[in-house]
Amino acid sequence: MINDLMILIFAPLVAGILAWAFDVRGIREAIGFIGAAIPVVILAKTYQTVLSNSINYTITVGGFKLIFQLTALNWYFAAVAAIVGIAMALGMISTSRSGYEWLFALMSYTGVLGVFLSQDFIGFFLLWELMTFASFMMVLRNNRHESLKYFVLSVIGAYAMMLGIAILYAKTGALDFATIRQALYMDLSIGAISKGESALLFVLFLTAFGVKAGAFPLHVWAPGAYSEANQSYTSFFSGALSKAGVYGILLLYILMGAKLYAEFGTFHGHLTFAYVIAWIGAITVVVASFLAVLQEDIRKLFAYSSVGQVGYILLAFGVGTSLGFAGGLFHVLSHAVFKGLFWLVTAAIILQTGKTKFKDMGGLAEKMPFTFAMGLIAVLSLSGIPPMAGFASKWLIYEAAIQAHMPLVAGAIFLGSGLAFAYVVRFLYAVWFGQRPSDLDNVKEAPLPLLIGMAILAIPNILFGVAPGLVTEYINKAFGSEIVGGDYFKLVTPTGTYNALLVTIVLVLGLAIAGLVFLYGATTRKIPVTNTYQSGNPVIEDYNLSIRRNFYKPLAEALDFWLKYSWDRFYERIAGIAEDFADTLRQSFYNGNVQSYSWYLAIVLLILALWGVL
Amino acid sequence: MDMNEKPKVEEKAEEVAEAPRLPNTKEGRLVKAILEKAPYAEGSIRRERRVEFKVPADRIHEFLEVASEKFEILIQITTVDWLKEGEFELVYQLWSVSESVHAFVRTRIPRENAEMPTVMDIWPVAETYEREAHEFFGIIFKGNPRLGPFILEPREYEKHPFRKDFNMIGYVKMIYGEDFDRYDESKTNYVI
Amino acid sequence: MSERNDDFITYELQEFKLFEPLFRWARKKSLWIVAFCTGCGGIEMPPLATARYDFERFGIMPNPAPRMGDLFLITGYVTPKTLKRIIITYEMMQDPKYVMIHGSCPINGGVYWDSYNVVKQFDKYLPVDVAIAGCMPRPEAVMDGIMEIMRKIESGKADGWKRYRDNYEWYKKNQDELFGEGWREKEGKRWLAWI
Amino acid sequence: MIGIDWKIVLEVIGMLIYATFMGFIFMGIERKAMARIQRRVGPPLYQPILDTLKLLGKKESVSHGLIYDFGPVFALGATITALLFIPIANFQLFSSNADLIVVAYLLEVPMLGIMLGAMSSGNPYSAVGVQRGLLTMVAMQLPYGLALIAIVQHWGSFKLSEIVALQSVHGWSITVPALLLAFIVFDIVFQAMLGLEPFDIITAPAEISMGPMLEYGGKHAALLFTQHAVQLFAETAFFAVLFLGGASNLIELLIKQIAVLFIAIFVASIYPRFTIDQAAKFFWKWPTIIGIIAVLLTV
Amino acid sequence: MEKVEVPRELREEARKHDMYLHPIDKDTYELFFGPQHMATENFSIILKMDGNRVEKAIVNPGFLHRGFEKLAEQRPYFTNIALLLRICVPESDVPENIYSMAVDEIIGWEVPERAIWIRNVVLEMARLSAWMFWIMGFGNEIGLYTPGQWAVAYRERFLRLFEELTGGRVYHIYTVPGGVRRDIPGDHWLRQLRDTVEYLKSKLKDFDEILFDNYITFERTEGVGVMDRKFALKHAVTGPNLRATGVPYDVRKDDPYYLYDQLDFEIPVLKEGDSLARVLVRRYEIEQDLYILEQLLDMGPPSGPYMVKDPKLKNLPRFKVPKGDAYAHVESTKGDFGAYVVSDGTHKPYRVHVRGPSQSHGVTVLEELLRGARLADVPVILKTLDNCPPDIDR
Repeated sequence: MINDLMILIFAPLVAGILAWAFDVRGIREAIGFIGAAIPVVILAKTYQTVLSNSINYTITVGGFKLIFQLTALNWYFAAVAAIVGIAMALGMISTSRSGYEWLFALMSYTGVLGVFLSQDFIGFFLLWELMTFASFMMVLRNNRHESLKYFVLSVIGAYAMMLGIAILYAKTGALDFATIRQALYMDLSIGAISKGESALLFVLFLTAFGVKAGAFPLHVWAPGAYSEANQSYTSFFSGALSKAGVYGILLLYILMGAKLYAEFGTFHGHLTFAYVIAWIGAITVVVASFLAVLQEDIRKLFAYSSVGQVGYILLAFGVGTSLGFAGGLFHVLSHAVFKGLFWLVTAAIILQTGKTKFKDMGGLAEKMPFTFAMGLIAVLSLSGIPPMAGFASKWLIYEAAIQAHMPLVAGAIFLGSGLAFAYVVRFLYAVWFGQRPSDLDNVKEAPLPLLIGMAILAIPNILFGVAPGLVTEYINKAFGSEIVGGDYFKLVTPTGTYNALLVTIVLVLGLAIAGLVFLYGATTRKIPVTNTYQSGNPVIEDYNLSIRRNFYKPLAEALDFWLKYSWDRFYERIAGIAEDFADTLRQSFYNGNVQSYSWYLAIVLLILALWGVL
Repeated sequence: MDMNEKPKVEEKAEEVAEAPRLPNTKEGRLVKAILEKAPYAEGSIRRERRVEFKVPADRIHEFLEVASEKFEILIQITTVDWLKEGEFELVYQLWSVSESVHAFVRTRIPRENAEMPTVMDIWPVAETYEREAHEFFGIIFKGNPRLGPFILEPREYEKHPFRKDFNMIGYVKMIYGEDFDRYDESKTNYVI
Repeated sequence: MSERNDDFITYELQEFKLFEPLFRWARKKSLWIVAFCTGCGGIEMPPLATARYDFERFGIMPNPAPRMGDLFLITGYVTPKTLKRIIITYEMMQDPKYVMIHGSCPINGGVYWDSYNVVKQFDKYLPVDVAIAGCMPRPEAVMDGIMEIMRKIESGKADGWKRYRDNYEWYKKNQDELFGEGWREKEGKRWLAWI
Repeated sequence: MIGIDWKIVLEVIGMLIYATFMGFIFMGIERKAMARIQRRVGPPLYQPILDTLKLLGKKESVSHGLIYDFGPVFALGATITALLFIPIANFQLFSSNADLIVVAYLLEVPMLGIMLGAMSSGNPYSAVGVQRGLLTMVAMQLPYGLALIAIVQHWGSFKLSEIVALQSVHGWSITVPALLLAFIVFDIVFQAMLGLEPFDIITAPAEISMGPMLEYGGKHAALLFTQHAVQLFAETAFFAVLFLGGASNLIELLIKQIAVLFIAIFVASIYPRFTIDQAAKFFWKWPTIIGIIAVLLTV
Repeated sequence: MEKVEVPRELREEARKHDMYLHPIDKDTYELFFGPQHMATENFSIILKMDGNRVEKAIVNPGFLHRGFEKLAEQRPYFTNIALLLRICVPESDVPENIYSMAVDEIIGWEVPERAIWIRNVVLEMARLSAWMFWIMGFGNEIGLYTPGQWAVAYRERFLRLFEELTGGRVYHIYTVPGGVRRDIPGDHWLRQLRDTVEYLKSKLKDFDEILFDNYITFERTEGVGVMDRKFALKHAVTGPNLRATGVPYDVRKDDPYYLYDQLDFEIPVLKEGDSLARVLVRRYEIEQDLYILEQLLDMGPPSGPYMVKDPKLKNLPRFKVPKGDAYAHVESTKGDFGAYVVSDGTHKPYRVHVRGPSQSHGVTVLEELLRGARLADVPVILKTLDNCPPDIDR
């Protein structure tokens, strides 16, 4: 048993090092894939066990005792990471070009698993940093500027976390979660930690985890970093790695929930600190979704979309009810599978066409039908079309938000789902439909491993969509209470129901009826794009008949005021502050202090980051 | 209705004598003012609110630039194909909003390789009129970038159909076939 | 779906056996006009659609989309430039489709019988189901023409679309004679230099 | 799940036929009422049925590919699904198995179907229509969501059947001041859902010649017309269920549906069309403000 | 798909020969707007679009070209009336009148007073029926169908009066050189005309409520397609479009013909120059036209003949016109509509050149105004300019 956890966490790392060492095409792919597959096997094996009792593993490294534990909750996160991880490995078989990528991709895999499984802050922090470092290296390979932006924000997050851990250690004298939790609980009556200190702790940890999750004011690294890594890796980066931040927020609840509640009380019937998280989530959803709609680059679009979807999870956790947690956890899974799928599809498109901008693509559905089908599943799931995993989780979040009487937050979800609809359709239109540029005539279907990877991610989208009970049942068991009722196919909350199977059956029925009507009509004949309504004018293929750029320009025009506000005004203000900062820091810069130099660099880069992206 | 119409051919001879005796009306003052700036032109008054200038073809741009100070609107550019004389007559029709006077500015150019400077820089609308005149008569307006098939299809455009030597009936027969039910060539006037 | 039917000449038309009478009745009562007014006659379309004549009583409705259209009203003289567009739009419409020519001009050139830019005999280029004489035909006359076309649809005599498919070679020859071979590409390319 | 409940099967079939038929009649009413406002006689009420039959009876059919065929089929299928989850008068059908959020989503799904087909045709006009359709959806989503949230918060249930039951006890939703505001918001959004002026931006015949519908002809268009009919029925029924207290029998429901429809027709006949950015700004201004007031009143 | 810059000279050379240049800009897309389109009808614009904004518009007219001016050279003077009126379909009396006025001027005929009065009434009726048509067009473009339907139904009243007066519904062939073709049918016709004017006057407020005073109409037209005074004059914009930019130029006032110098009416002028101003100017002109017609009816038809007495009129097909040329223009609803007639002394005109108002504002002005407009503004701009394709094509 002890070995299992060890292998689970470190197998990918070892495989990565081996793959890097034997940098031979074929061998490194095989090793890497095996490394990524091992955690899946182990997690599958432990499924029955974790529900009843947790699996522990402790090692002592340099005087510190590192505790790893596989609990029901951890298992869930680890399983999500593992599904995406194996899909990533399959994707990377097709897209990776060197052992370097395998090394760091698998290293971050280890980091993510370690973060999920750690039960003390030492291991948590070390593996967190390992994960950050590995993903940074992945971005660095493609784009130095974006990687630095990511690095700076991660460093800020890490500093915040380290500070938070230090304060906690000072106050409680412990680093393992169980003790800290107990100590903080005890502190409710003792009151050793003041209100200000708890607020500081909350803000520090929120910053640390918010950076990783890409929550609203700290999301600026995400679009660049997501879009500049190897796209197969991004499926893991966005699908699993960002979940570390979400997991952190959950951890915040577990460790400090009671303390924070005691200190800050409630606001209109909501936990005050949770309310903050909910609003951060809601703003993230709206802002990131709006920005996603306006993107012109396929990678940027999904990057912003990832940020927005993680916002949903934060929002759900912020609701603070058990239903909210269930919805959030479900969305962790569905986001991982549909967004991982999206990134693999993107990887396939970029691999086969070499283009990333929407204006260079179009009409690929005929050339890459399987990839298109996978993309369509992801689209349906993301936009929340009923019998899909994306809908089930969103449904739970809706129910949770409205039941908790957070109407405006729920309104943000409504807006976000409309926007999600808009940006996925833009993706569909620009990439798959419309007129095909003549230089894409020779595009072929994506390679087989990538397709298998997509299929691995597509199946859960449908499976957990038709049978959402599979997930909610596990969550019920993990929490030890009946949060969401119903059976495998039916979700029942105190106020609403959703029978996914019935919806599926009725939908199939409806499609069958419609299909019969369709079949009764005349048989179709296929016509080219030039034979369409052009007000009667004859056209040839040389005209550009697809909207390739500025598809949502009217929206940009309607949002004119806001876009201007966030770009210009914000930049000017920051620039003013930056100048002052630069002046004061220049003196310390010349005194040769490396510490201040790095701070200076960090702040300048942060400013650059905020300027460039927000 | 004034009856100031004169046969075109004789006009040239009479205009010179007419120029000095401009009446002291709105129109007279206007013509005088313009003629002072453009002595190469000949000006006359046809009737109330109708004046007329005759300008040599090579100075037309210069003249219209002068005239554009008083005449804000270029109403149209009419081309008349005087086949017998072998000349195109270009009539720039101007309208003065401030004075409420209409002016014909006439000029003649030879029919073969007819070329004129464009007046697009004075009145941008001339682009359209010149395109039209080019299309139907084949006059080339130098400096107009959009000359070419405009209203017509390229095939008709090449024929410049409004020229007097364009044989319309023959062309129609060639293109659409001969089976007209109402055409009899022996008749001089035909029913429409 | 099926790749073999890729042009409308070789395309096999669907035969509805059982419901054909029902469809025929529906076709008769629901004629959608392709919104393409080709000439002066277009001015009588709004009166036809409004209070005094109101052709919507008979299910007639102008529709901008040619794919859904049934009735192509050639409302006046046709210039070659327009005829190209008419042919393209007509071929875009789906069978069964009907053409009604409106006024003297498409019949024999009308007032413009000697004009170099007006097509003299429209039925050389596209099949015609009903022709209304007059310049311009009064709305009553147009309504009568529409009634005639309804009668023809009911009795199955409105078969212009069938004739077009059967005699496509002849129609195509006439069209090519008027416009020159490869006119579609040529016309299509015309604007490339400008945009 | 194994044993088939024949009663419900019959009810489903009956409801589908009834809804399709009544949906067509609603479309006919729409055209007829418009004609009467315009001082015309107008087409017979059953005219849309004839139109659809005619389109289905086209002997030729063109396609731009598989997705082009799939789009309308998917749209109709999804609309039928949505219909069956709405409690229609005394026929509860599957409404106990799905709640308001599910139905609200299902009512939006057909849009995706239409858009899929329209996009795959590659026509720029259709693409502009798609763009406008989605932006309209984005724009109306916020007030729409707020109106629904107000309903749910006031009645404390997501279940449509329960909302109907509560209304029969406590009076219609619109008698509650907060929900009256929500009703106003929903009615504005409804105009956009039905694609009527001032929000018929998607089809806009004079601008983009029917937009997404442009490339459809023959049986594809017939499917979309049927879809529109069913959707019209479903949406008016949804409206009646949410705000007008549902109905105990089909006649009552019909009266309420037609009442709702007439409001839409009257508004449509006296307002021109917004442009898409104006519509977005409009939706995010007054309807949103009223919606926020409504939800805050119901907290 | 990088955009490769083609040298300017090469591009111009290519355009001259309709050559095909490669590659074209792939960022923008092409929208072929018309002729088979609800908004344009017989007119085509090729729009180069960026998102929903027009980057460049190229007007492609010529779908209605019949070579009127050439045909008119082939036909006798009186026969030409039946031909030329087909230039402007919604307002077919205008070409009749300008042609007749020009021929009158060449011959030097004094047209009888009664004929002048009738011509004036006919012109104003034509204006009103054209306004009604325009209301329909404009309503349809912005998606408001109700007032258009009403307006076209009201127009039928005028058409009926026309029919009784002239025998034709749309094409009247009524005004001929030297007078008019027929006399007024009788007093009942005048009574009916007065009734119609009164009726329309009472209905005008319906249009105000529903169309001209509608919040969304204002939203749609305000600030759309703005042109200033200088631009308008340079581009020879006339009629309501010019008056919407602040230039009070109206042929009826500035170059009065018929009875207009004896009538009391105002020229509405607004100075914003956007679509809204153009719409409102037209709205006020409807009112003024009703007022003019009322005054004319108050004046009553003068007694006397309705046609000049000239022995030459016995043989109409061989009717010869002395040498000379004349330009006549009237104010149509679209603007300054003029004809230039040159006679060489035979029975056929030597040259007839018609100036349609859309000729100037339908090509260059349209192209300029469309640049940067939203796609939804294209029909609005088209219709507020009141672009009439046959004016351009002829």
